[in-house]
Amino acid sequence: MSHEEHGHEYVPEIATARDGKQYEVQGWQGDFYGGKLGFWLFMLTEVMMFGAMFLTLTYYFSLHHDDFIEASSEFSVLLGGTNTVVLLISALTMGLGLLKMRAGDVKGAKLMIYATMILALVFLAIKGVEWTEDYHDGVFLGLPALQAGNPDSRPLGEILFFGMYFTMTGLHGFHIILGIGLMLWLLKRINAGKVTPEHHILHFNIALYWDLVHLIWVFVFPYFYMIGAGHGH
Amino acid sequence: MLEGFKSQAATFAADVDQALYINLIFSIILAFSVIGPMLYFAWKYRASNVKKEDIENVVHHTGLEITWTLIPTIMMFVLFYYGYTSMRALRTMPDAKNAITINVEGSKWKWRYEYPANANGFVHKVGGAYTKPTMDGHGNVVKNGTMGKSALYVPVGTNIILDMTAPLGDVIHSFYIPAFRMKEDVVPGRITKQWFNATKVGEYDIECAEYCGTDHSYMFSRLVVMPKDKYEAWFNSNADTPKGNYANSGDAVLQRHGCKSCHSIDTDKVLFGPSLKTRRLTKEQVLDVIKNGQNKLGYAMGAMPSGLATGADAEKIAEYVANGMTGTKPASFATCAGCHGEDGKGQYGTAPSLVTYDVDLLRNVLKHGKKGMMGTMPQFPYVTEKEVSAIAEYLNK
Amino acid sequence: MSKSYLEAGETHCAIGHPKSVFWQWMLTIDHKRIGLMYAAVIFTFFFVAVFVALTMRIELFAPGAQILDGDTFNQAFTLHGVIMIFLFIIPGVPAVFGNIVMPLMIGAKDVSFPRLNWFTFWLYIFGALIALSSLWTGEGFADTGWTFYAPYSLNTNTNVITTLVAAFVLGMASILTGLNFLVTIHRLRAPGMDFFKMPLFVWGIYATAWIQLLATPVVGITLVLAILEKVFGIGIFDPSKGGDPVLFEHLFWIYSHPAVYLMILPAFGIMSEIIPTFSRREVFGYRTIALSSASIAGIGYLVWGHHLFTSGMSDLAKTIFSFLTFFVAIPTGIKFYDWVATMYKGQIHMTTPMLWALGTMVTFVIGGLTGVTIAMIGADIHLQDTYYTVAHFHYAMLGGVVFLLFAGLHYWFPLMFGRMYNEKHAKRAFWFNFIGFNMLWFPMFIAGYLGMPRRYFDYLPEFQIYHQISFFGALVFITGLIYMFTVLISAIKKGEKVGPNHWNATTLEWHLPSAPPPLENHSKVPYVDFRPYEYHHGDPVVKFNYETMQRID
Amino acid sequence: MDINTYKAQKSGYYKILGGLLLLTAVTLIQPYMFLENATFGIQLMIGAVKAWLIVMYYMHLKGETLIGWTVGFALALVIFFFAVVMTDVHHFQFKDISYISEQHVSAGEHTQHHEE
Ligand code: HEA
Ligand code: HEA
Ligand code: HEC
Ligand code: CUA
Ligand SMILES: [Cu+2]
Repeated sequence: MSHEEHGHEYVPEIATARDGKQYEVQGWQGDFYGGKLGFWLFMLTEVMMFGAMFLTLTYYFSLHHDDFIEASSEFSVLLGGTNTVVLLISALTMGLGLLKMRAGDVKGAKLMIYATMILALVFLAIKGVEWTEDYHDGVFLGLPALQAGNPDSRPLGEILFFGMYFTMTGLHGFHIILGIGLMLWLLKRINAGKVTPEHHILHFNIALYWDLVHLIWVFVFPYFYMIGAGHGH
Repeated sequence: MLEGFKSQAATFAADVDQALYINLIFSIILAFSVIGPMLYFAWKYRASNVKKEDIENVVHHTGLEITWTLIPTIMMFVLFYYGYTSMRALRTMPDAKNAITINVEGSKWKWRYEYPANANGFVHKVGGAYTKPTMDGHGNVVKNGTMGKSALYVPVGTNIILDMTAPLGDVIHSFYIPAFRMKEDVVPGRITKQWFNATKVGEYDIECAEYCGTDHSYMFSRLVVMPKDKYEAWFNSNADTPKGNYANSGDAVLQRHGCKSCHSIDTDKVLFGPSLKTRRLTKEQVLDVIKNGQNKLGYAMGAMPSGLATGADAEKIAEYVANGMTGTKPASFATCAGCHGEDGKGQYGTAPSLVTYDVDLLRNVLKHGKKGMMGTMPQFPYVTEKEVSAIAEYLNK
Repeated sequence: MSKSYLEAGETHCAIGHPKSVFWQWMLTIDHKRIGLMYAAVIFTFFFVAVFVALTMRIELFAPGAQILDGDTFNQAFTLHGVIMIFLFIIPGVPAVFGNIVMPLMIGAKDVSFPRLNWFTFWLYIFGALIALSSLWTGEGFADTGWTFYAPYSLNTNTNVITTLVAAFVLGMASILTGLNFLVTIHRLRAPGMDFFKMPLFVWGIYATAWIQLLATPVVGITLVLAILEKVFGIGIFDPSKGGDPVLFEHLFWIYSHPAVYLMILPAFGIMSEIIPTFSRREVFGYRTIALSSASIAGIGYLVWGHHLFTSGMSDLAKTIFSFLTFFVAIPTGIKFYDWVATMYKGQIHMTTPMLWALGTMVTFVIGGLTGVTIAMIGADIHLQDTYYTVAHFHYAMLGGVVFLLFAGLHYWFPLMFGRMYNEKHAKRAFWFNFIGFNMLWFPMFIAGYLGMPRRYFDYLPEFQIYHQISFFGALVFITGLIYMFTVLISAIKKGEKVGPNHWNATTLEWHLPSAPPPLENHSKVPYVDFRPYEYHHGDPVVKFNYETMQRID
Repeated sequence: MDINTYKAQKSGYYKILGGLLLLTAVTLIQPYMFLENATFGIQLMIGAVKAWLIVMYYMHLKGETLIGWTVGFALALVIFFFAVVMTDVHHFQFKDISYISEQHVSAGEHTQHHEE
């Protein structure tokens, strides 16, 4: 698609005040701050969404306190902790990538994006191991242990806990997968010369997105893995 | 007007009406403070009446602006005050010692009441479903419905506390007595409370005000306020209720528990649940059970194993069973006969009848509920043994 | 003279630039065309829901079942509510006029993210299709009411999941619209136009966009949790599994209360445009109107609990919520008094849009004041879930939002199409609508006060008279609606041609080089150093040379 | 961006990483080492500090007035929702007395009750 054909190109416009003073008109193309603001607003919607889920979780925690502690103590702090560190480092690589892009080092930036993607995959792999284990232990959405009213079922509070666990980590995992997709797209745009040190809003926003994904984990992790740590098991 | 609405028959009804009355006056004043000047200006400054030079750009008038912020604000506080005090009147529970506490249960689509034990240790339980009027094809009522078979009996001038709930597995309802201006939701697994003190002997309607499905519109009941001595006499007798005194006939029992709101008894029509006219299983149901087994009814045998018959055999059995065991019995039925008996009528306690509703089957279904191809049948754990047999007998008539 | 945005080829497309006119519309990213497409789709849905409403009114004509049985009636009011709320009124004003006029009013060439705008439109269509698909698949349309209360929605066999998914997708579309408008308003205002030089409609859209952005995700995730609950049975809202149905009510109303202000604020914006224009003078109390929009949006977040007065919530919470609810009425009142004061010493031209606006003043005041009645806790304990509430919200939504939407339609019609409708007929249609509407809904206040619960398909004979008056009101109203749309639709092709500023208005959308406007709006972006409604002796103060957008006054 | 700012920012990133790793370590050992009875509160407090670091430095919120206000507003709303809904939970009474229908008994029923 070429922009020139149908006048899509941004032609800087000037408005003139009555006394002849000139002011630059902001167009929608190439509006870096606009792109950034838009993306922050999008992130606020995520905050509200996870906020509501944490609210639900806290509500049930206060209703089924002991069941929650009990269920939480079954998780492996080791695997969860590793994942926390993996995400932490990936946030760093992502940030460094952006710094490099802004400093003009496109190649270095790409390298950092690759590194981030690998860390994201590691995260998913560990998550996968955990979920598989859960599945083999019979604790998984749809399995009898997580359905009330049959001989194998867990106490109601634990069902809620695990239900929320799979919902929230599932949603978080979905964001990670989405993030990998976004990074692939970003690489494609960099290779096509559409994202450059001068015009890097896409890179900037994806970096923000990645920090958000990390941010969510910062709360998901202690809520599910740590509240029951140190209680038996 | 709704039965008893006008009489403001509870202590706090007047408070609520007073709040509404003050609100009405304020609303009229406020509405006219907007609409009045609007109409006046629209007429006074109509285009044909105003020369361009006379137009004035008044954009600010501190005094006026403060007035129309402050006066409504004060009025708001007044309204809040009355809303609040009438709420306090409605919601401040009297001391349980000076009150009669009655348990209320709302379930699809009936109200049931349970009284404390009387002097003889007898516990009154009243309640059941409302019957719809029967109508001919043109919507004319042929036979009136009944309401009040399920009635809440209370003495006049006494504090009554209602402890309300709904069975787990049911949905939210709302217990509403318009004549008393009171309502509160009835939430499964929770207890919510209301109280009232009726000031006038009489009968008042009770409605369900929270949407609860098919027969939400028919979840009526009746409040009967009696003179104290009459109430005492009723309460201390062991007879059932003056109005809701059900015969223990199967029909009445079905009526009382609201079975008919889901099941049709005299036609084959599938309403919410399957028809209970005998010939109880459809071919699809039988096939499903043969294929997947079933363990929902709590028989001593435990689960019925799956895959006992397959393919054409299964088809034939299904056909045979669904036809109520008529026609030629397929040879493969032998597999079934071991548990369900040669005639398919089941063996007491072991496996259910495939043709009729025997006591055993009913008891199991009512106790455990049933989740099947069509949906979930709720439990009715409080149905007594006597009632179960009555139903079975009735269904097999 | 430049070409109008309606002409073939005069558009930007999301992908490439197809030759076919049809694809030019499907792929268009021009905010005006997208707005028009929204209008077409939204009004189609409006008529579907209206038709469903009519069947409900027929059913309610007399006690007993007339044409619907209980279950069908339950599906009918759910369908009516879901379409009216999620498909019609929530996108309503923002999607149609927010898109068409808001960028024109601030002198922008388009919204900040035109491609996102295009995507949002199709996301909306996608959500609408999912909603409609549930009519024919599975066990039939949901029968939960538009509120989806648990545990009913979890237990019923009807197609609730599809409806929830649809509501979720439509919510996403709404969020993205809000986001787009927020950035547009922050970034693309013409130079010189600070926040207090924006037209009041833009303020309305701005406040609404914040609600769309911050409240919608809450209901979105609630619906997702309900879906997961239905699929996996993990018990999040199911009391028989340790969950809590009242939590659902909280989360639902945390969104759905602010949603009612999401509907009304841009509609109030339309009112604030029409009143000064046809009073030919500056608006009274510009700042208070602007700030009251913001404060209604803000306070609106804090009052959801007034829908839970009888849910078993604690008395303390009831008291707090009731108290806070009253504070919404005050800024709303300020707006109304400002509008009335704007008419003082003006020169009032009783055109069709003005007639609609003044009619709405009457109906919305009734809707709002009855809202105040049910904000009083004691009164609401009696009136909750009765027809009083139903009448309240129809007065607020139909007599407020929809009437103002119609007002806007009549106001911006010459702008959108460059033609005028027949005012004599349009005014007559207004009277049919206005009288029919009041006859339809006023009796319901009385029925509700006397104890007629809502969502009843059959009722006690005592209420028959009210339902019958209401039915005849509905018939008058139908006549009015059909009349109105006939007048407008025939004017699109046959109306008399008019110039760019048919109403002698002051705001920027009326200073375009042509009517209908060209593709990229103003030929040049003006420098804005004037207030939006500057009139002097009944004439706009600010005049432009439409070629250079230089002021010539 | 010139090379000096680049370097400065880079070392800033590493510093924050260090801080975050340290906090993570505290998170991991806390339940076994100290204040075992207040695990939940402590964990969330650490989470909040980490979140603050990430938002301020990795996401460069520092110095953003407009965006900062919007974020603050959203958070304030979430907190209000929490405050109201959470205070409402403990108000409810659960069914514990004999009712007309007997209780539906299913696995784990006890969790319904131990709160009373
Ligand atoms: C456009 C939609 C809209 C609008 C704007 C409003 C506006 C208001 N609403 Fe309404 N409402 C709904 C749509 C709307 N509502 C819907 C859809 C429902 C039901 C949902 C369902 O259950 O299905 C509902 C239900 C509803 C309830 C719950 C009823 C119940 O279920 O029991 C309550 C209770 O407080 C309420 C209150 C209010 C108040 C106080 C306002 C205020 O904002 C009104 C403010 C306006 C005025 C007061 C009038 C003008 C002002 C003056 C003339 C100034 C002077 C006056 C004073 C200072 C009083 N509304
Ligand atoms: C924007 C919102 C909106 C609007 C505009 C309306 C408009 C109308 N509604 Fe509304 N209504 C709701 C939103 C809305 N409604 C909601 C949210 C509910 C709650 C749902 C729930 O409980 O879950 C509700 C519930 C509701 C009920 C209560 C159901 C109950 O509780 O039992 C009723 C009952 O009469 C009703 C009727 C009407 C009527 C008669 C109109 C009328 O004003 C419409 C009038 C128009 C006509 C009658 C015209 C018919 C025209 C044609 C057929 C035209 C033919 C077409 C062409 C020529 C193109 N509605
Ligand atoms: C809420 C609706 C509802 C009510 C009320 C209800 N049922 Fe049912 N019932 C059902 C449904 C649905 C099924 C079908 C379950 C299935 O698909 O197997 C069913 C199944 C049954 C069955 C088993 C039918 C069979 O062929 O296996 C019996 C027996 C029965 N109900 C009796 C009763 C009696 C007696 C009552 C009243 C005390 C009653 N039901 C009340 C919904 C209901
Ligand atoms: Cu029970 Cu409505
Ligand atoms: Cu509300």
